[in-house]
Amino acid sequence: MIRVQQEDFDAGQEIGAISARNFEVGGVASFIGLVRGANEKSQITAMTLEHYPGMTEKILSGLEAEARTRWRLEDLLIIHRYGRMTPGEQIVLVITASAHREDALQSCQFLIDRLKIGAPFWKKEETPVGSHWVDTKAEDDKASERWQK
Amino acid sequence: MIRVQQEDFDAGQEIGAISARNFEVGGVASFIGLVRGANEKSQITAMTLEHYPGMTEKILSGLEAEARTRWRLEDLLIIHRYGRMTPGEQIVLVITASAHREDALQSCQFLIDRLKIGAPFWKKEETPVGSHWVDTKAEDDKASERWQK
Amino acid sequence: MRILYFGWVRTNIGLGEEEISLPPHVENVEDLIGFLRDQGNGYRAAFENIKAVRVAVDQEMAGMETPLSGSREVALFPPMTGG
Amino acid sequence: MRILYFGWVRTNIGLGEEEISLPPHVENVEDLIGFLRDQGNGYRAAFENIKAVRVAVDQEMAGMETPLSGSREVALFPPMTGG
Repeated sequence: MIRVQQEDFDAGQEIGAISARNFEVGGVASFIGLVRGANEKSQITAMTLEHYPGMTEKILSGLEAEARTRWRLEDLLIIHRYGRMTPGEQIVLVITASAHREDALQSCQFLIDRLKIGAPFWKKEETPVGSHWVDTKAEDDKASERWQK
Repeated sequence: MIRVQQEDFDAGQEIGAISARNFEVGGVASFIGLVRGANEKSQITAMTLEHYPGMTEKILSGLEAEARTRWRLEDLLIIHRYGRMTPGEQIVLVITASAHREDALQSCQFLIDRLKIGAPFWKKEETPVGSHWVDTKAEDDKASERWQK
Repeated sequence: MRILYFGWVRTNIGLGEEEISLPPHVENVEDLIGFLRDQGNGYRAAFENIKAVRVAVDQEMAGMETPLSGSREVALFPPMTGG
Repeated sequence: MRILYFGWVRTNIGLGEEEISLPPHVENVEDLIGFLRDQGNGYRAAFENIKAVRVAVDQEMAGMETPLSGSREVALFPPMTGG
């Protein structure tokens, strides 16, 4: 399941719900991405995530379908927020559940790697000296490329 | 931090606490291992985890130290239960938090892979036709070996 | 045709969306960007470095050669930074 | 010396822990297993296939050659299945 929303989410509750639901599940992997209070260069006072309504849902659904094809998954949840957030706030949640831990762990990493450069979100950081759009990182391109079949 | 205990844990609360605590954290990875209701061969009615008190804590602390050396981590929690559990119950929780998602994801996988064959726990499964000690899986050996430096 | 802008493409141009009647010579994405670039300073700045611009045609990722005939919506934006 | 058993080593032998005064010829882990194997049927079953048995001396993983002098605690068990 995928959800694109402005509101915050309760990661613990979502993870708990998935692991409680199904006796076939042997492992639940999850990843939460958060707004940091600083990057390598400066302090961050806030971050705004812009997205492309419609295409975002399409891309996330496509990622869900690809993960379910490549790994044996019992459950999968992606929640991605948009809007303005301050440090410590949650941006994204990925949960994967499988009978086998390797499938859960691999698919979780796949989804977050792909989200980083393949889902139509754009981050703008606010710092004490002004705001700027975040650049793609070369390491994010590489992380996504390793999942190329 | 490590905890070895008989009681269940609230995975959601632990994950939430770690992601809320520290503005340096950009990513929180977690893995929950659960008792499945069946394996490839038969139905499972319960599982008992025996462990080696004292050595267990030593090994888990050693794994924590190794993970903190190999990756840049802001926080790390391992909870491993022992005793008798029924399908759907949680066995183990690993949480890693880092400024960088790759460090969180890699160290989480490292810890769970190593725990599988390197921490002094032994699983006994109860099935409708009797109980038996669980064998190590060849795939678990391989998963742990890939972390050899 | 509906044209959408995101990220610094949007902030350069100063709007997120507009409806444009394309002249007949605009057949593909590259033609469209060439056409837009002549619409003012903001547009020129947004499309100064075409290599840094990504395109989706009807919400599917597209290239410079992608034809526009029959399409309803084109989005122009920087590389994505989700997650 | 305190000897601990876990997993099917424990269920074969029928106890989890015992205090044993080792005879002088028992110098390392291999000697100890040889000695224990003669203590009855359960012990013989537990140590029938030594390759399947893992050993910790004073809570550190050890091998067949590991000397026992000065050690307080030896644990014998099957390969671990945690996680």
